Amino acid sequence: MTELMSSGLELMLAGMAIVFLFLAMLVVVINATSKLITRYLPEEVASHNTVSVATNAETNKHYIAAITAAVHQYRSTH
Amino acid sequence: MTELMSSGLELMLAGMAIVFLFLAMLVVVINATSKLITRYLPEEVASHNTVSVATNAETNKHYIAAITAAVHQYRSTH
Amino acid sequence: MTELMSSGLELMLAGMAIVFLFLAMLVVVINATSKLITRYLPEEVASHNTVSVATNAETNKHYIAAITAAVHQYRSTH
Amino acid sequence: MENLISLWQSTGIYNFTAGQVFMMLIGFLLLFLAIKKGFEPLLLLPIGFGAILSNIPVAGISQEGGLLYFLYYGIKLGIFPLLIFMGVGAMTDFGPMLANPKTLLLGAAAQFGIFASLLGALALNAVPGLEFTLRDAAAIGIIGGADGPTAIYVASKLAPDLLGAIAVAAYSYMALVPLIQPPIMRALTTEAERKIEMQQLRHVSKTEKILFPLILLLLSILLLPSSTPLVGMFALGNLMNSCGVVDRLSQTAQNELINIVTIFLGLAVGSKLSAEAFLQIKTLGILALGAVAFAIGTASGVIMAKIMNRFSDTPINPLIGAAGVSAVPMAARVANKIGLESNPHNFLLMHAMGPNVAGVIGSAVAAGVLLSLIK
Amino acid sequence: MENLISLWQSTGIYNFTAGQVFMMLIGFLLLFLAIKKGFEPLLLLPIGFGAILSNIPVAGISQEGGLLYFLYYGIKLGIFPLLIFMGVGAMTDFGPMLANPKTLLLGAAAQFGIFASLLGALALNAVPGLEFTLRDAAAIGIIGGADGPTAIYVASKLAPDLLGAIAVAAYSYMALVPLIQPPIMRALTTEAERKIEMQQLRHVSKTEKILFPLILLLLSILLLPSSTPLVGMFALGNLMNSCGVVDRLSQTAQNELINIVTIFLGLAVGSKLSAEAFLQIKTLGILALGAVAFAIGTASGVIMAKIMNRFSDTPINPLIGAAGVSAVPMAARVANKIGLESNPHNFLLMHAMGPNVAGVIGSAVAAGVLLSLIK
Amino acid sequence: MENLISLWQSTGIYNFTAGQVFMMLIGFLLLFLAIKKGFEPLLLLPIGFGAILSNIPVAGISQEGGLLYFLYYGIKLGIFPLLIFMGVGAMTDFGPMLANPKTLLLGAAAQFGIFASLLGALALNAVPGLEFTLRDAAAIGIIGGADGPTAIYVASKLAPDLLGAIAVAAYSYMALVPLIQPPIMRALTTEAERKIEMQQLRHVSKTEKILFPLILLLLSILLLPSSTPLVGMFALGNLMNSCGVVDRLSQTAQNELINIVTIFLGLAVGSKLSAEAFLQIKTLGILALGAVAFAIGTASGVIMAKIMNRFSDTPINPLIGAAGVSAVPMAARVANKIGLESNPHNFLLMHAMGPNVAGVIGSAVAAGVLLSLIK
Ligand code: NA
Ligand code: NA
Ligand code: NA
Repeated sequence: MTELMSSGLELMLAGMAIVFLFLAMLVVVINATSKLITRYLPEEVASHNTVSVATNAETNKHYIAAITAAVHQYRSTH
Repeated sequence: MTELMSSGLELMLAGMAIVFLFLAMLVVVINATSKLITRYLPEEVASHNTVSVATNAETNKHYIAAITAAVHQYRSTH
Repeated sequence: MTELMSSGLELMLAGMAIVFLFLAMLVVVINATSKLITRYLPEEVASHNTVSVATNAETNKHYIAAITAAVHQYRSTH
Repeated sequence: MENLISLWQSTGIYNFTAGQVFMMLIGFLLLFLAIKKGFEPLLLLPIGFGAILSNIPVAGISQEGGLLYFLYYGIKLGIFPLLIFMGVGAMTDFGPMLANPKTLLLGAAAQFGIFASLLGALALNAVPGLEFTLRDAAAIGIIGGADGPTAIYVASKLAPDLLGAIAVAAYSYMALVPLIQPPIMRALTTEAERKIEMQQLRHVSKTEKILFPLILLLLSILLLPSSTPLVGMFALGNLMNSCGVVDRLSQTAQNELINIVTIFLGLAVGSKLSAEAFLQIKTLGILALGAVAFAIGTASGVIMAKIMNRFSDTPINPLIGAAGVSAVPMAARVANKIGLESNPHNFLLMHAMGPNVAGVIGSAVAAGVLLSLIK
Repeated sequence: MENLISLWQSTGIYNFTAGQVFMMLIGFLLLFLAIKKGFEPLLLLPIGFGAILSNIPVAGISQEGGLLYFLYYGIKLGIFPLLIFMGVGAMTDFGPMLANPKTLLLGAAAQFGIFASLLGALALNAVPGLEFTLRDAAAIGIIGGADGPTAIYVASKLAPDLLGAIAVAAYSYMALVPLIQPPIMRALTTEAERKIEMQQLRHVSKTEKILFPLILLLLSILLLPSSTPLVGMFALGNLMNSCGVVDRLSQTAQNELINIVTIFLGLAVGSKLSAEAFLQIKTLGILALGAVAFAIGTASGVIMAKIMNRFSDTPINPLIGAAGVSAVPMAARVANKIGLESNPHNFLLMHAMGPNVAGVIGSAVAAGVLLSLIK
Repeated sequence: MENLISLWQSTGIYNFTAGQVFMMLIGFLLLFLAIKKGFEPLLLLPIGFGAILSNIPVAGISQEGGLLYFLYYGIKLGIFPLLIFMGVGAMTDFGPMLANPKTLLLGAAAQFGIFASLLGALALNAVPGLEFTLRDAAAIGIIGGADGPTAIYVASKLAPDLLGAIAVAAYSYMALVPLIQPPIMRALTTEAERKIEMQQLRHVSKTEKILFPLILLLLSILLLPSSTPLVGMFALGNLMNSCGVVDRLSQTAQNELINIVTIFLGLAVGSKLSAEAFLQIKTLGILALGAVAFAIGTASGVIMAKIMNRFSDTPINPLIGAAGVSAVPMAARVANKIGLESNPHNFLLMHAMGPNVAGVIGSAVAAGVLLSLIK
């Protein structure tokens, strides 16, 4: 019984310690990541993304144009 | 064989009796419920509902206002 | 080892043969089906379809009219 | 060369049995009926396809290790029919029935088809070569319930060997309701009766609609617990829909979940359409008895409606009695259509929906009786 | 006659035990709370219905061969809670938390409710007739996590016998958050504190949102692998949503899939509400400890926020500490509401969402500790 | 203290093996390719995540009792790939292929990649340390089918140990089609050939589209029953879509159902990316052979198209031969793109869709051959 309580208390101490440790480390890592991102891939990331998206969009536009044209051609004759 | 038929007949009688009994009881209970509802929680129910809904709606309106404002505030600065 | 290679080679020959045979037969059957369809159920199919669809559509229109009317009647009084 | 011979010996052509060919034709016939004739396509298409797949020689798709073998567990364990019943419950509106509860009795009367064909199955034992046990007879009778998941649930419990034929018969006759019912309805009613206009239905409050599935469940718990798996899942679906607070669950139950289960259930039923199980005189008996069940159910419903019309203070058009067999919503539409023929301004649809959904309850109750009394 | 007697002996009325009647009433009570009071209806409705179904005599719906028996495997094997957690992950926006990461500590503090009630459960062993093992106590404590799937996952691993009571307590108290939390929040804060306005949250980039679930997963892999089933599925759902390239999977995870699993999970949890398992003094202890857990968790969160406010360079309104218990998004809304009472222009909702979702992570971590340390 | 030590001993850091770390890096690499590079994200994201989860020490997520262990049954029993194939069938439009059936032969030719790499795998046995059985070789060869579910289905039957590597190779190379194919296509064709304009496709009636899946199924039943699980489910999906009477089933098959199964299948495939299974020289062999298979398949398709162009009365642009590998619709888009480079008014997309979907049939047939001839 008292043994049970003492292992419960141990569990509480270990548990809360780990929960705090874990979330505190998360705070540190998030802050670090956020700084790294804003420093090394700040708007670069955004612009890089935008560029690649744009490229994709363009490529897609080509595809879509091609598809539309092909479908149109295909359907218009039937 | 005849035994089989007789148990089949018994099954038919018991079966139809129960089906009728069951659905007839359902008729009675539905009618009773419907009367109870219209007597004891007639428009009261409706109005009670309406009120609680209204309260909810109001609360929700508050929440929505809060959320909208918060989101707006949050976004407008970024 | 060489036995393995030879059974691999056999597998390749049998496999490619069957794949070609299968798809070639599919070509033949598709062509035949397409000809049969255009010959025996050409626009007939289409028109037959159209008719049956039309009948269905009409029937459905009747149903829909009936349902609409019934629902309307049912609701208008409450 | 050896390879080629072994390949030839593994072709379908080499391995076909006559029975498999025949059953595959049945499968294609079901596909034809589903696609070209519009017969209950949501179920007959997967069932027909399952029949084809399970009769392919060598492939073993419905044998241990095959897809249909695994899917069949969903029926064997009773899971699929109950999930479908939950979805059907979520789709069902009990409003018209609650507005005119005495139409529940029409749903009761129409279940006579179940017990009459049960008796008929036992009588067919007189025919040499036919041998139906009481369990078989009960499973066959339930075709008369005109309700797919109920029939499959009962058959999977009482006579799994007959499941394929029973399911096919049930869904086929449900699709044939517009052909089977009208002559019987016309024969049993006079023109004057068919012209009867019914009083407008009263308003049903949301509270009544929320309470009904609970009342239904409670009654079946008290009186007939063996019906509660079916009635319970049906009531759950209906409550999820009517209560209005779990709409996302209700939507999923009546759309994606029921669709997924329908595909699986259809394929699994089809896997029971094997030559050994299906190509027996029994199957002809089942098909004949199924038709009888539908006819008798229809007649009982109409006659009950005529009796009620005599004693009721408000007029009852006997045509709506035919809707008591269930086959929702087809039977109600048929009643409406026949009514319009006699009186173009008489819309019976809403009135027929009452006995129609009552028929679903009636067959679930009848199923409970059969499952409880037959050991 | 025999038939009638055997039928009577198969009615529910004949076979009811007092315990079953009582549990069925509990089931109806849960339905009432879900439908009329709007208490977590998505889960309490299926749980309540499952409780009714599983206490029907004769039918055996939760015994071997019954539907709920099969559905329970989804919990027993840990599949359902993890799939729900994936869906919840897909629905969660970590933006507000990432904008103000120190609020994570509030989510940590609020987990004190878990361990306090664990200790409380052990202390209750002093009460004669109550006997909680360490496993039981841990499963009870997790109620304080205020997170349904986590509680069910932990309880299914550590104390499956208590699962029903624990799940009911967890979801009931989550629904009661607007009643439980405000008095505690008011008691522990001054009017001035409640008026504190917080700085606007900074913009969070898409890259941060994509990386966060991966960082979270990585940390739990390195430090606490026993938490990775929960954290992993949560992170998967969140990544599917934030990455933007698998939207169809993310949509299905947070809609149809989670809906289907919710129905099944609810019914399966309800199947654990049997008279033998539930009608024990233990259950009263569980309900009491659950309330204690929520209260202590709330208090810890608020106190932590007060401490942080003292040492932080940017102001922190202590009310948002209460949101650290999770109970997303209810607890955050409560914080917002109490804040508005003191300062009608102070919208704390977004600020409270940070600790709110941090609380989910906190309880998953606490669950990992319990699963790892208790053998 | 003891607790802390036992906790430390339960951390991931304490328990990691080098292999697990490496495989986790592979998992993160797959996530990177899926999210940042857009490589088949619908599958590589769940596969990568599954790889991470299954290599977490202590947690045992892919061991008995873990989530991925249970999900893997869906692959082991062959259920998931077949359900995905049904969904793919429902999404496939055979119109362009039916309009120009001779393009089916291009889909046949491109399967040469499968058998060439099978032979290559056997030849690699000469390399010391590499040992591929005939079953292994066949499972590796099927990567050349450029069709995910087919590859997973065959690998799960013939060489489950190689499943992870094979699936990763298949999906990676499918994503790399725009890089792998163009140089081969350019090398094997002249500028004049690439400029060839093709005749407009004829109209395909609805009846033809409905009949095609049935014809396809019938042929595979007659000739190659071992291919019918794959072909059958594909035909079922296609029929559900083309027949127009079961739209709700077709929609669910190609949306929610395939999405759910895709998540599960991806995670389960990932669970086969364990260090023991993946970190072998074999894997390098598999990756190399996969690339070879894609290259040879592409070349065979192009060469076949050149031959056909010589003998056909209507012109055939050899570029569309490359689409015969399947990898729908990527390969068809590549053909279209390369064609546009030579002739900006030459839209080959629709013409390339014919061999593209024919390639799916071709690999299913090839899979049937392998499954039937290899014991
Ligand atoms: Na019925
Ligand atoms: Na929490
Ligand atoms: Na292919």
